[in-house]
Amino acid sequence: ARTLRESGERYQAFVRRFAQVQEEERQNISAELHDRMSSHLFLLRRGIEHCMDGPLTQGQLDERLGVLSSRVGDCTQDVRSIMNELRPTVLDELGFFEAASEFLARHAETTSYRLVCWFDPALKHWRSPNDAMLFRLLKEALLNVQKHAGASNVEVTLADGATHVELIVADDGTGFDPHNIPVGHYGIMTMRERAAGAGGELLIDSEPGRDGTRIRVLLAKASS
Amino acid sequence: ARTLRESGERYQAFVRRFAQVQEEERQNISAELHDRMSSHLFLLRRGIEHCMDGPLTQGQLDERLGVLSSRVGDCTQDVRSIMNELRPTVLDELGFFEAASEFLARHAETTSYRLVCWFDPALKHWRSPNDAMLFRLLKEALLNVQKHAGASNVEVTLADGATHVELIVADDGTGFDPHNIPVGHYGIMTMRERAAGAGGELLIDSEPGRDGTRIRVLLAKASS
Amino acid sequence: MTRPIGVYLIDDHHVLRQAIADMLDGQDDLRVVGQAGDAKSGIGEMETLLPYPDVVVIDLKMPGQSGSSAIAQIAQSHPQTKILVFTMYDNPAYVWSTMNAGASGYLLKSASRADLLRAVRSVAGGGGYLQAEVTMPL
Ligand SMILES: Nc1ncnc2c1ncn2[C@@H]1O[C@H](COP(=O)(O)OP(=O)(O)OP(=O)(O)O)[C@@H](O)[C@H]1O
Ligand SMILES: Nc1ncnc2c1ncn2[C@@H]1O[C@H](COP(=O)(O)OP(=O)(O)OP(=O)(O)O)[C@@H](O)[C@H]1O
Ligand SMILES: [K+]
Ligand SMILES: [Mg+2]
Ligand SMILES: [Mg+2]
Ligand SMILES: [Mg+2]
Repeated sequence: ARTLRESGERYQAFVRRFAQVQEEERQNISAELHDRMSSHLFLLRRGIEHCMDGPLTQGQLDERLGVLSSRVGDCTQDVRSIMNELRPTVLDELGFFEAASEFLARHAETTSYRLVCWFDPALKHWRSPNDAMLFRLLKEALLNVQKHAGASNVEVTLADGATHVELIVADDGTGFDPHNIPVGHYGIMTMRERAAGAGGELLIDSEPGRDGTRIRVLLAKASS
Repeated sequence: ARTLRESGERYQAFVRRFAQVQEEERQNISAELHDRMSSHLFLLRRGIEHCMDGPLTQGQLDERLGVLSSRVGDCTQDVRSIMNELRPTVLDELGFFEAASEFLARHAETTSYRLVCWFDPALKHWRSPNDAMLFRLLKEALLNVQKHAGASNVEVTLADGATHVELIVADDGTGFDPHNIPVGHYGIMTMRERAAGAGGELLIDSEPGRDGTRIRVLLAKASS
Repeated sequence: MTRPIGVYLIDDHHVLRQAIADMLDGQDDLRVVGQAGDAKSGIGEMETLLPYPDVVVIDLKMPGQSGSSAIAQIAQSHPQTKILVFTMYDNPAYVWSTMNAGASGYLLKSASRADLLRAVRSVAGGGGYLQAEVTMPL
């Protein structure tokens, strides 16, 4: 059993880690913005100056303006993808089903493992106040797979029960002992608390060296 | 004394609140990006097309290119200001003293209270690994003043001691009981933990209905 | 000459809206009959217009009522009117949901002027409009 003192320390450690994670996230977003946007904007500026380097023939001018125009297009693409990374608006407007489908389709193109998804079509129009929570759990579960599992196959399932919805992320990687997570690791703990905060539950089936890991999130359909 | 159970609940509440704050922050940044950039990018594209609406005299062309160029400038400004919100670059480059001075100068223009700052010039070149922490504490303290104090005068001081640096945010507002903060309020608690995490300390002088509030952060000069 | 196509603009960004208005008004066959910065006041003002606009160009992300719900509302009460979505978002899910709600065209804000004019004319003539960039990833 945990002593009050241990519990207090665990709490403090989390608060500190929270501040750190938040700071890192801000730094990352800022760096991302900088890396992608600064160069676009700089090159746009240069491109405009290039058009001022007259006198140019109409052909030359049109060519340079064409380059400028396609750079604006690239820039727009990048703004879009940064917005999407931050918070898919689809999530707010159309819910978890659509946002997750779209995310997974894109995600599948960049992973080393084979990704199979099965979302029960009956849930296409299911909306819940916990859409965002579920989406973050999905992303965190997949991040863990990428970081730790060394998996070849991953299956993501959204199943429709009578009263509950179940999201499952299953991999065929190394597995681990969910009852023995070393201190200083907060991903799973946060997932568990988030699920609980939404009146749901996080369940983990995994053993070290066995057949992979299954992360399951159970959430009441008409949830609070 | 706090029971283990209470402590556990306090902890859970924090984790949940953390998730919520993080989500809101992401949503805000994404919305900010959308609102500022979508119109810039559209108008840039329009501006380029306007230059293609030839044949133009050199004078006409130069004028249109000039408009385009100043739009790229506005766009760059906006990206910068979003990055700055996220993570003041001055903070990384020049440290707390400069970043805070700059922030306070801007802040003073928008507040209902009179803001006076006194930063010991001896600290101008003081750099610490906790610059970012200190900056966040300052912002949170001022946010609390704005939200709760109803103050007419606020003083921000950065004082140089032999071994410690002291940041003070003092207001002449309503005051409050720092030993009796209702549950569900995390600002001061987070400030306290952040300061402690950096090996420093947060001290609060305040009483309800008396002469305002002084928030002090003590930080070792050569801190870890 | 036939009556020009009446276009109504709904977008929360004033400068951008004005730029679109100027662009469309410069065309002989198009006329901007009004504009609004949010869906609710746009829908309200359009009800006072005679004739009702032929084409509504509408943004998705605006304060207050979302573009998608406005589309459904306009499409239901004025099935003759064509709706063209004009947005920053290229998510395929938006394309399908807005088309389902009753939009006839979907255009990105990175589109060229030629694309915008083509899209307005196409939906006004009873056709659809989908940009090549907006494609399903699946
Ligand atoms: N899908 C998985 N396959 C194998 N091991 C896993 C998997 N998910 C988690 N683990 C193990 O459980 C540990 C705890 O995971 P958790 O997400 O809590 O922390 P973390 O990923 O190490 O760090 P962070 O706090 O950044 O999330 C991991 O360090 C890893 O050893
Ligand atoms: N400068 C101040 N003047 C008067 N009251 C204050 C001041 N700072 C804090 N308080 C009081 O202390 C309480 C706790 O502040 P704290 O920052 O922890 O939470 P909060 O600002 O209410 O919410 P949040 O969790 O978003 O910060 C406030 O609700 C307010 O009553
Ligand atoms: K006209
Ligand atoms: Mg993790
Ligand atoms: Mg506060
Ligand atoms: Mg908008």
